[in-house]
Amino acid sequence: MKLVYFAWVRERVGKTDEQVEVPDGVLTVADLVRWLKGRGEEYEHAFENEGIVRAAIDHVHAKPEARITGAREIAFFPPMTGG
Amino acid sequence: MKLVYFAWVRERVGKTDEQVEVPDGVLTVADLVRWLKGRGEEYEHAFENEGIVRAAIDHVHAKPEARITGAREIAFFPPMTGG
Amino acid sequence: MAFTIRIQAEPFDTAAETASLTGGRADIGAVVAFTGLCRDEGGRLAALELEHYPGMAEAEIGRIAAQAETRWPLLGLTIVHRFGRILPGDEIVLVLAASAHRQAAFEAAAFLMDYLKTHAPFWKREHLKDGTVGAWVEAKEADDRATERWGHAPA
Amino acid sequence: MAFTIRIQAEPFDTAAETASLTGGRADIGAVVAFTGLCRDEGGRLAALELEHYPGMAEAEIGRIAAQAETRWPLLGLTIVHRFGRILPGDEIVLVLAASAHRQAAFEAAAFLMDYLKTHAPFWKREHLKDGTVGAWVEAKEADDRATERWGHAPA
Repeated sequence: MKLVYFAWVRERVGKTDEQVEVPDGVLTVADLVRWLKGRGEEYEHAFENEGIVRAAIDHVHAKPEARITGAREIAFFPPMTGG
Repeated sequence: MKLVYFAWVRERVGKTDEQVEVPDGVLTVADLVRWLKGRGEEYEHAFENEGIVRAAIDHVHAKPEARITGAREIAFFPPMTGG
Repeated sequence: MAFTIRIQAEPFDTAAETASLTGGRADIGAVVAFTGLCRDEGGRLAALELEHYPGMAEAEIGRIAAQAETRWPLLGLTIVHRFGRILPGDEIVLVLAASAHRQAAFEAAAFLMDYLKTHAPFWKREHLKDGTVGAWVEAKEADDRATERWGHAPA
Repeated sequence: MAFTIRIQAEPFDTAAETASLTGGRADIGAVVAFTGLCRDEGGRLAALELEHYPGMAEAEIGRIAAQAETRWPLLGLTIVHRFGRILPGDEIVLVLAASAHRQAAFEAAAFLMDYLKTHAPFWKREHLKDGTVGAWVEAKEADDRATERWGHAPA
Protein backbone atom coordinates (compact mmCIF):
# COMPACT_ATOMS: atom_id res chain seq x y z
CA MET A 1 0.00 0.00 0.00
CA LYS A 2 1.29 3.42 -0.96
CA LEU A 3 1.14 6.28 1.52
CA VAL A 4 1.43 9.90 0.33
CA TYR A 5 1.83 13.05 2.41
CA PHE A 6 1.20 16.71 1.67
CA ALA A 7 2.03 20.17 3.05
CA TRP A 8 3.14 20.19 6.70
CA VAL A 9 2.24 16.53 7.17
CA ARG A 10 4.79 15.79 4.42
CA GLU A 11 7.35 18.05 6.06
CA ARG A 12 6.93 16.42 9.48
CA VAL A 13 7.02 12.85 8.15
CA GLY A 14 10.04 13.88 6.06
CA LYS A 15 9.01 12.19 2.83
CA THR A 16 6.50 12.65 0.03
CA ASP A 17 5.48 8.99 -0.15
CA GLU A 18 6.37 5.47 0.89
CA GLN A 19 5.34 1.88 0.31
CA VAL A 20 4.18 0.04 3.46
CA GLU A 21 3.00 -3.43 4.38
CA VAL A 22 0.44 -2.97 7.12
CA PRO A 23 0.00 -5.78 9.64
CA ASP A 24 -3.26 -7.70 9.97
CA GLY A 25 -5.62 -5.92 12.30
CA VAL A 26 -4.94 -2.48 10.79
CA LEU A 27 -8.37 -2.15 9.21
CA THR A 28 -9.31 1.53 9.26
CA VAL A 29 -7.72 4.92 8.65
CA ALA A 30 -7.61 5.43 12.44
CA ASP A 31 -5.85 2.04 12.87
CA LEU A 32 -3.32 3.06 10.22
CA VAL A 33 -2.60 6.38 11.97
CA ARG A 34 -2.11 4.57 15.29
CA TRP A 35 0.24 2.06 13.64
CA LEU A 36 2.22 4.86 11.90
CA LYS A 37 2.62 6.75 15.19
CA GLY A 38 4.37 3.69 16.57
CA ARG A 39 6.98 3.85 13.81
CA GLY A 40 8.89 6.92 14.96
CA GLU A 41 8.97 10.45 16.26
CA GLU A 42 8.37 12.00 12.85
CA TYR A 43 5.01 10.22 12.58
CA GLU A 44 4.26 11.00 16.23
CA HIS A 45 4.81 14.67 15.37
CA ALA A 46 2.83 14.63 12.12
CA PHE A 47 -0.19 13.02 13.75
CA GLU A 48 0.12 14.60 17.20
CA ASN A 49 -3.34 16.08 16.81
CA GLU A 50 -5.28 13.34 15.05
CA GLY A 51 -8.38 15.52 14.72
CA ILE A 52 -6.52 17.88 12.38
CA VAL A 53 -4.93 15.59 9.79
CA ARG A 54 -7.26 14.55 6.95
CA ALA A 55 -7.10 11.37 4.90
CA ALA A 56 -8.07 10.23 1.43
CA ILE A 57 -8.35 6.67 0.15
CA ASP A 58 -7.64 6.32 -3.57
CA HIS A 59 -8.31 10.04 -4.16
CA VAL A 60 -11.55 10.20 -2.14
CA HIS A 61 -11.85 11.96 1.23
CA ALA A 62 -12.12 9.37 4.01
CA LYS A 63 -13.14 9.51 7.68
CA PRO A 64 -11.05 7.87 10.45
CA GLU A 65 -13.48 4.93 10.59
CA ALA A 66 -13.21 4.21 6.84
CA ARG A 67 -11.90 0.71 5.94
CA ILE A 68 -8.56 0.66 4.14
CA THR A 69 -8.75 -2.93 2.90
CA GLY A 70 -7.87 -3.11 -0.79
CA ALA A 71 -6.75 0.53 -0.98
CA ARG A 72 -3.90 1.29 -3.39
CA GLU A 73 -3.03 4.78 -2.14
CA ILE A 74 -3.78 6.50 1.14
CA ALA A 75 -3.02 10.20 1.57
CA PHE A 76 -2.61 12.30 4.70
CA PHE A 77 -2.74 16.10 4.65
CA PRO A 78 -3.77 19.21 6.60
CA PRO A 79 -7.16 20.90 6.10
CA MET A 80 -7.26 22.26 2.58
CA THR A 81 -6.59 25.92 1.78
CA GLY A 82 -7.03 26.15 -1.99
CA GLY A 83 -9.49 28.26 -3.94
CA MET B 1 -42.58 71.27 -16.96
CA LYS B 2 -41.29 68.62 -19.34
CA LEU B 3 -42.97 65.23 -19.50
CA VAL B 4 -41.13 62.24 -21.02
CA TYR B 5 -42.51 58.82 -21.85
CA PHE B 6 -40.83 55.45 -22.41
CA ALA B 7 -41.59 52.02 -23.89
CA TRP B 8 -45.30 51.21 -24.21
CA VAL B 9 -46.31 54.32 -22.27
CA ARG B 10 -44.54 56.33 -24.98
CA GLU B 11 -46.27 54.30 -27.71
CA ARG B 12 -49.73 54.78 -26.17
CA VAL B 13 -49.28 58.51 -25.54
CA GLY B 14 -47.90 58.80 -29.08
CA LYS B 15 -44.94 61.07 -28.27
CA THR B 16 -41.57 60.86 -26.59
CA ASP B 17 -41.93 64.11 -24.65
CA GLU B 18 -43.92 67.31 -24.32
CA GLN B 19 -43.90 70.60 -22.46
CA VAL B 20 -46.95 71.19 -20.26
CA GLU B 21 -48.29 73.92 -18.01
CA VAL B 22 -50.07 72.16 -15.19
CA PRO B 23 -52.96 74.02 -13.52
CA ASP B 24 -52.85 75.01 -9.86
CA GLY B 25 -54.03 72.18 -7.67
CA VAL B 26 -52.02 69.53 -9.55
CA LEU B 27 -49.58 68.91 -6.71
CA THR B 28 -48.56 65.24 -6.85
CA VAL B 29 -47.66 62.58 -9.41
CA ALA B 30 -51.13 61.09 -8.90
CA ASP B 31 -52.74 64.50 -9.53
CA LEU B 32 -50.68 64.85 -12.71
CA VAL B 33 -51.78 61.42 -13.97
CA ARG B 34 -55.43 62.30 -13.27
CA TRP B 35 -55.04 65.58 -15.13
CA LEU B 36 -53.31 63.89 -18.09
CA LYS B 37 -56.10 61.30 -18.35
CA GLY B 38 -58.54 64.14 -18.90
CA ARG B 39 -56.55 65.33 -21.92
CA GLY B 40 -57.49 62.56 -24.33
CA GLU B 41 -57.94 58.89 -25.14
CA GLU B 42 -54.24 58.27 -25.67
CA TYR B 43 -53.51 59.28 -22.05
CA GLU B 44 -56.56 57.38 -20.84
CA HIS B 45 -55.10 54.30 -22.54
CA ALA B 46 -51.51 54.81 -21.30
CA PHE B 47 -52.63 55.21 -17.70
CA GLU B 48 -55.60 52.84 -17.76
CA ASN B 49 -54.03 50.82 -14.97
CA GLU B 50 -52.47 53.47 -12.74
CA GLY B 51 -50.87 50.85 -10.50
CA ILE B 52 -48.64 49.70 -13.37
CA VAL B 53 -47.12 52.92 -14.75
CA ARG B 54 -44.07 54.18 -12.82
CA ALA B 55 -42.89 57.76 -12.51
CA ALA B 56 -39.62 59.58 -11.94
CA ILE B 57 -39.14 63.21 -10.94
CA ASP B 58 -35.89 64.73 -12.22
CA HIS B 59 -34.33 61.26 -12.75
CA VAL B 60 -35.37 59.85 -9.35
CA HIS B 61 -38.07 57.19 -8.90
CA ALA B 62 -41.18 58.77 -7.39
CA LYS B 63 -44.34 57.40 -5.75
CA PRO B 64 -47.85 58.62 -6.72
CA GLU B 65 -48.00 60.79 -3.60
CA ALA B 66 -44.68 62.55 -4.39
CA ARG B 67 -44.95 66.36 -4.81
CA ILE B 68 -44.15 67.65 -8.31
CA THR B 69 -43.71 71.31 -7.36
CA GLY B 70 -40.51 72.70 -8.86
CA ALA B 71 -39.83 69.60 -10.98
CA ARG B 72 -38.14 70.18 -14.34
CA GLU B 73 -38.79 66.74 -15.88
CA ILE B 74 -41.28 64.08 -15.00
CA ALA B 75 -41.07 60.67 -16.66
CA PHE B 76 -43.66 57.92 -17.02
CA PHE B 77 -42.73 54.36 -17.96
CA PRO B 78 -43.63 50.67 -17.46
CA PRO B 79 -41.88 48.50 -14.84
CA MET B 80 -38.24 48.18 -15.79
CA THR B 81 -36.87 45.13 -17.61
CA GLY B 82 -33.16 45.85 -17.99
CA GLY B 83 -30.24 43.87 -16.64
CA MET C 1 -12.72 53.13 -4.79
CA ALA C 2 -12.46 52.42 -8.52
CA PHE C 3 -16.02 53.01 -9.65
CA THR C 4 -16.99 52.88 -13.34
CA ILE C 5 -20.50 53.21 -14.77
CA ARG C 6 -21.16 53.31 -18.49
CA ILE C 7 -24.30 53.19 -20.61
CA GLN C 8 -23.44 52.47 -24.22
CA ALA C 9 -24.69 50.98 -27.48
CA GLU C 10 -21.33 49.34 -28.26
CA PRO C 11 -20.25 45.89 -27.04
CA PHE C 12 -17.97 45.86 -24.02
CA ASP C 13 -14.68 44.05 -23.41
CA THR C 14 -14.89 42.20 -20.12
CA ALA C 15 -11.17 41.39 -20.09
CA ALA C 16 -10.21 45.04 -20.54
CA GLU C 17 -12.71 46.16 -17.89
CA THR C 18 -11.36 43.56 -15.46
CA ALA C 19 -7.75 44.54 -16.18
CA SER C 20 -8.51 48.20 -15.54
CA LEU C 21 -10.14 47.25 -12.22
CA THR C 22 -7.40 44.93 -10.94
CA GLY C 23 -4.25 46.04 -12.83
CA GLY C 24 -1.30 47.01 -10.66
CA ARG C 25 -3.06 46.13 -7.42
CA ALA C 26 -2.36 43.36 -4.92
CA ASP C 27 -5.12 43.98 -2.36
CA ILE C 28 -7.94 42.39 -4.37
CA GLY C 29 -8.53 38.72 -3.56
CA ALA C 30 -11.82 38.15 -5.37
CA VAL C 31 -13.50 39.43 -8.51
CA VAL C 32 -17.01 38.40 -9.46
CA ALA C 33 -18.01 39.21 -13.04
CA PHE C 34 -21.63 38.87 -14.02
CA THR C 35 -22.45 38.94 -17.73
CA GLY C 36 -26.04 39.04 -18.95
CA LEU C 37 -26.55 37.76 -22.49
CA CYS C 38 -29.36 37.92 -25.03
CA ARG C 39 -31.04 34.51 -25.40
CA ASP C 40 -32.80 33.51 -28.60
CA GLU C 41 -35.71 31.99 -26.60
CA GLY C 42 -35.58 28.68 -28.37
CA GLY C 43 -34.91 30.22 -31.77
CA ARG C 44 -37.95 32.51 -31.65
CA LEU C 45 -35.99 35.74 -31.17
CA ALA C 46 -34.15 37.72 -33.87
CA ALA C 47 -33.01 40.51 -31.52
CA LEU C 48 -33.76 42.42 -28.36
CA GLU C 49 -34.31 46.16 -28.54
CA LEU C 50 -33.29 47.96 -25.36
CA GLU C 51 -34.78 51.38 -24.76
CA HIS C 52 -33.39 53.47 -21.90
CA TYR C 53 -33.87 56.80 -20.18
CA PRO C 54 -30.62 58.74 -20.79
CA GLY C 55 -29.53 60.68 -17.76
CA MET C 56 -31.67 58.77 -15.32
CA ALA C 57 -30.02 55.45 -16.26
CA GLU C 58 -26.58 56.74 -15.21
CA ALA C 59 -28.00 58.47 -12.11
CA GLU C 60 -29.99 55.48 -10.91
CA ILE C 61 -27.16 53.00 -11.48
CA GLY C 62 -24.91 55.41 -9.59
CA ARG C 63 -27.31 55.36 -6.64
CA ILE C 64 -27.46 51.55 -6.71
CA ALA C 65 -23.64 51.33 -6.86
CA ALA C 66 -23.29 53.80 -3.97
CA GLN C 67 -25.65 51.64 -1.93
CA ALA C 68 -23.54 48.54 -2.67
CA GLU C 69 -20.44 50.42 -1.59
CA THR C 70 -21.94 51.19 1.82
CA ARG C 71 -23.03 47.57 2.31
CA TRP C 72 -19.88 45.67 1.33
CA PRO C 73 -16.14 46.40 1.63
CA LEU C 74 -15.60 46.73 -2.11
CA LEU C 75 -12.27 47.57 -3.72
CA GLY C 76 -13.68 48.21 -7.18
CA LEU C 77 -16.95 48.22 -9.08
CA THR C 78 -17.71 48.38 -12.79
CA ILE C 79 -21.16 48.44 -14.36
CA VAL C 80 -21.69 48.58 -18.12
CA HIS C 81 -25.21 48.42 -19.56
CA ARG C 82 -25.89 48.41 -23.29
CA PHE C 83 -28.89 49.82 -25.12
CA GLY C 84 -30.15 49.55 -28.69
CA ARG C 85 -30.44 46.42 -30.81
CA ILE C 86 -28.78 43.35 -29.33
CA LEU C 87 -28.51 40.00 -31.09
CA PRO C 88 -28.90 36.55 -29.50
CA GLY C 89 -25.63 35.47 -27.92
CA ASP C 90 -24.48 39.07 -27.47
CA GLU C 91 -23.81 40.69 -24.13
CA ILE C 92 -26.28 43.12 -22.53
CA VAL C 93 -24.85 43.94 -19.11
CA LEU C 94 -21.63 43.56 -17.16
CA VAL C 95 -21.19 43.87 -13.40
CA LEU C 96 -17.71 43.51 -11.90
CA ALA C 97 -17.32 43.55 -8.12
CA ALA C 98 -13.88 43.33 -6.50
CA SER C 99 -13.12 42.78 -2.83
CA ALA C 100 -10.47 41.26 -0.57
CA HIS C 101 -12.69 38.21 0.00
CA ARG C 102 -15.20 36.30 -2.07
CA GLN C 103 -18.38 36.73 -0.06
CA ALA C 104 -18.52 40.52 -0.45
CA ALA C 105 -17.82 40.25 -4.18
CA PHE C 106 -20.51 37.60 -4.73
CA GLU C 107 -23.14 39.38 -2.67
CA ALA C 108 -22.47 42.83 -4.15
CA ALA C 109 -22.68 41.49 -7.72
CA ALA C 110 -25.96 39.67 -7.00
CA PHE C 111 -27.38 42.77 -5.25
CA LEU C 112 -26.39 45.00 -8.18
CA MET C 113 -28.01 42.68 -10.70
CA ASP C 114 -31.26 42.44 -8.71
CA TYR C 115 -31.45 46.24 -8.51
CA LEU C 116 -30.44 46.78 -12.14
CA LYS C 117 -33.30 44.47 -13.20
CA THR C 118 -35.92 46.24 -11.11
CA HIS C 119 -34.70 49.86 -10.79
CA ALA C 120 -32.51 50.84 -13.75
CA PRO C 121 -34.65 52.54 -16.43
CA PHE C 122 -34.26 50.09 -19.32
CA TRP C 123 -37.02 48.33 -21.24
CA LYS C 124 -36.64 45.31 -23.51
CA ARG C 125 -38.72 44.61 -26.58
CA GLU C 126 -38.54 41.44 -28.61
CA HIS C 127 -38.00 41.38 -32.35
CA LEU C 128 -39.04 38.01 -33.70
CA LYS C 129 -37.47 35.82 -36.37
CA ASP C 130 -40.68 36.02 -38.44
CA GLY C 131 -40.00 39.76 -38.92
CA THR C 132 -42.65 41.04 -36.54
CA VAL C 133 -42.00 43.27 -33.56
CA GLY C 134 -42.98 41.29 -30.51
CA ALA C 135 -44.18 42.48 -27.15
CA TRP C 136 -42.35 44.56 -24.56
CA VAL C 137 -40.86 42.11 -22.10
CA GLU C 138 -42.95 42.01 -18.94
CA ALA C 139 -41.34 42.61 -15.58
CA LYS C 140 -41.06 39.44 -13.52
CA GLU C 141 -42.42 39.16 -10.01
CA ALA C 142 -39.44 36.90 -9.27
CA ASP C 143 -37.15 39.88 -9.89
CA ASP C 144 -39.11 42.01 -7.40
CA ARG C 145 -38.91 39.21 -4.84
CA ALA C 146 -35.17 38.81 -5.47
CA THR C 147 -34.73 42.53 -4.86
CA GLU C 148 -36.81 42.50 -1.68
CA ARG C 149 -34.41 40.05 -0.03
CA TRP C 150 -31.88 42.88 0.31
CA GLY C 151 -34.24 44.86 2.53
CA HIS C 152 -34.56 48.61 2.28
CA ALA C 153 -34.30 49.93 -1.29
CA PRO C 154 -31.79 52.62 -2.26
CA ALA C 155 -33.36 56.06 -2.17
CA MET D 1 -23.16 20.21 -20.71
CA ALA D 2 -19.86 21.96 -21.48
CA PHE D 3 -17.76 20.95 -18.50
CA THR D 4 -14.07 21.87 -18.26
CA ILE D 5 -11.75 21.18 -15.33
CA ARG D 6 -8.06 21.98 -15.45
CA ILE D 7 -5.27 21.99 -12.87
CA GLN D 8 -2.26 23.86 -14.19
CA ALA D 9 0.82 25.89 -13.24
CA GLU D 10 0.30 28.37 -16.09
CA PRO D 11 -1.86 31.48 -15.90
CA PHE D 12 -5.29 31.19 -17.46
CA ASP D 13 -7.12 33.42 -19.93
CA THR D 14 -10.57 34.21 -18.58
CA ALA D 15 -11.74 35.78 -21.85
CA ALA D 16 -10.76 32.67 -23.85
CA GLU D 17 -12.36 30.35 -21.29
CA THR D 18 -15.57 32.41 -21.37
CA ALA D 19 -15.61 32.47 -25.19
CA SER D 20 -15.22 28.69 -25.35
CA LEU D 21 -18.12 28.33 -22.90
CA THR D 22 -20.55 30.72 -24.60
CA GLY D 23 -19.35 30.88 -28.22
CA GLY D 24 -21.93 29.98 -30.86
CA ARG D 25 -24.72 29.55 -28.32
CA ALA D 26 -27.86 31.59 -27.75
CA ASP D 27 -29.41 29.72 -24.82
CA ILE D 28 -27.14 31.17 -22.11
CA GLY D 29 -28.56 34.24 -20.39
CA ALA D 30 -26.14 34.56 -17.48
CA VAL D 31 -22.46 33.87 -16.88
CA VAL D 32 -20.89 34.33 -13.46
CA ALA D 33 -17.09 34.36 -13.44
CA PHE D 34 -15.30 34.15 -10.11
CA THR D 35 -11.59 34.92 -10.10
CA GLY D 36 -9.48 34.37 -6.99
CA LEU D 37 -6.30 36.44 -6.85
CA CYS D 38 -3.14 36.37 -4.74
CA ARG D 39 -3.11 39.29 -2.27
CA ASP D 40 0.16 40.71 -0.94
CA GLU D 41 -1.29 40.94 2.60
CA GLY D 42 -0.40 44.57 3.06
CA GLY D 43 2.97 44.21 1.34
CA ARG D 44 4.14 41.34 3.58
CA LEU D 45 3.89 38.65 0.92
CA ALA D 46 6.39 37.94 -1.89
CA ALA D 47 4.49 34.95 -3.28
CA LEU D 48 2.13 32.12 -2.49
CA GLU D 49 3.24 28.54 -3.06
CA LEU D 50 0.38 26.22 -3.89
CA GLU D 51 0.94 22.51 -3.34
CA HIS D 52 -1.65 20.09 -4.66
CA TYR D 53 -2.43 16.39 -4.83
CA PRO D 54 -2.25 15.44 -8.52
CA GLY D 55 -4.96 13.02 -9.51
CA MET D 56 -7.12 13.68 -6.48
CA ALA D 57 -7.39 17.40 -7.28
CA GLU D 58 -8.98 16.66 -10.66
CA ALA D 59 -11.16 13.88 -9.23
CA GLU D 60 -12.42 15.92 -6.27
CA ILE D 61 -13.17 19.00 -8.35
CA GLY D 62 -15.00 16.72 -10.79
CA ARG D 63 -17.17 15.42 -7.93
CA ILE D 64 -17.90 18.98 -6.74
CA ALA D 65 -18.78 20.06 -10.29
CA ALA D 66 -21.06 17.03 -10.76
CA GLN D 67 -22.83 17.97 -7.52
CA ALA D 68 -23.35 21.54 -8.80
CA GLU D 69 -24.76 20.15 -12.02
CA THR D 70 -27.42 18.15 -10.15
CA ARG D 71 -28.41 21.18 -8.05
CA TRP D 72 -28.71 23.92 -10.68
CA PRO D 73 -29.80 23.96 -14.35
CA LEU D 74 -26.35 24.82 -15.67
CA LEU D 75 -25.51 25.20 -19.36
CA GLY D 76 -21.75 25.26 -18.86
CA LEU D 77 -19.12 25.06 -16.17
CA THR D 78 -15.39 25.77 -16.23
CA ILE D 79 -13.00 25.41 -13.30
CA VAL D 80 -9.29 26.18 -13.57
CA HIS D 81 -7.07 25.96 -10.48
CA ARG D 82 -3.39 26.85 -10.56
CA PHE D 83 -0.57 25.36 -8.50
CA GLY D 84 3.06 26.33 -7.93
CA ARG D 85 4.44 29.78 -7.20
CA ILE D 86 1.95 32.62 -7.61
CA LEU D 87 2.80 36.32 -7.29
CA PRO D 88 0.65 38.99 -5.65
CA GLY D 89 -1.92 40.29 -8.12
CA ASP D 90 -1.86 37.06 -10.12
CA GLU D 91 -4.82 34.75 -10.55
CA ILE D 92 -5.17 31.51 -8.59
CA VAL D 93 -8.57 30.11 -9.49
CA LEU D 94 -11.32 30.64 -12.04
CA VAL D 95 -14.90 29.40 -11.82
CA LEU D 96 -17.30 30.07 -14.70
CA ALA D 97 -20.94 29.08 -14.34
CA ALA D 98 -23.40 29.59 -17.20
CA SER D 99 -27.16 29.25 -17.06
CA ALA D 100 -30.32 30.61 -18.68
CA HIS D 101 -30.95 32.83 -15.64
CA ARG D 102 -28.78 34.65 -13.15
CA GLN D 103 -29.75 32.98 -9.88
CA ALA D 104 -28.50 29.52 -10.88
CA ALA D 105 -25.23 30.96 -12.19
CA PHE D 106 -24.61 33.01 -9.02
CA GLU D 107 -25.47 30.19 -6.65
CA ALA D 108 -23.50 27.52 -8.51
CA ALA D 109 -20.38 29.71 -8.64
CA ALA D 110 -20.60 30.50 -4.90
CA PHE D 111 -21.19 26.82 -4.10
CA LEU D 112 -18.22 25.74 -6.22
CA MET D 113 -15.91 28.25 -4.53
CA ASP D 114 -17.01 27.21 -1.03
CA TYR D 115 -16.32 23.57 -1.87
CA LEU D 116 -13.04 24.27 -3.67
CA LYS D 117 -11.82 26.10 -0.55
CA THR D 118 -12.71 23.28 1.82
CA HIS D 119 -12.54 20.08 -0.26
CA ALA D 120 -10.11 20.46 -3.16
CA PRO D 121 -6.64 19.15 -2.16
CA PHE D 122 -4.58 22.35 -2.40
CA TRP D 123 -2.43 23.89 0.32
CA LYS D 124 -1.06 27.43 0.36
CA ARG D 125 2.23 28.47 1.91
CA GLU D 126 3.39 32.06 2.24
CA HIS D 127 6.77 33.26 1.00
CA LEU D 128 7.56 36.56 2.66
CA LYS D 129 9.20 39.69 1.29
CA ASP D 130 12.02 39.35 3.84
CA GLY D 131 13.11 36.15 2.05
CA THR D 132 11.82 33.71 4.66
CA VAL D 133 9.35 30.94 4.01
CA GLY D 134 6.32 31.72 6.09
CA ALA D 135 3.70 29.42 7.51
CA TRP D 136 1.26 27.17 5.74
CA VAL D 137 -1.97 29.11 5.50
CA GLU D 138 -4.43 27.86 8.10
CA ALA D 139 -7.88 26.72 7.07
CA LYS D 140 -10.59 29.17 8.08
CA GLU D 141 -13.61 28.16 10.11
CA ALA D 142 -15.55 30.73 8.09
CA ASP D 143 -14.92 28.60 4.97
CA ASP D 144 -16.30 25.52 6.70
CA ARG D 145 -19.37 27.45 7.78
CA ALA D 146 -19.82 28.83 4.26
CA THR D 147 -19.70 25.27 2.93
CA GLU D 148 -22.17 23.96 5.52
CA ARG D 149 -24.90 26.31 4.29
CA TRP D 150 -25.26 24.15 1.16
CA GLY D 151 -26.31 21.14 3.26
CA HIS D 152 -25.11 17.64 2.48
CA ALA D 153 -21.54 17.49 1.18
CA PRO D 154 -20.71 15.78 -2.11
CA ALA D 155 -19.63 12.19 -1.59
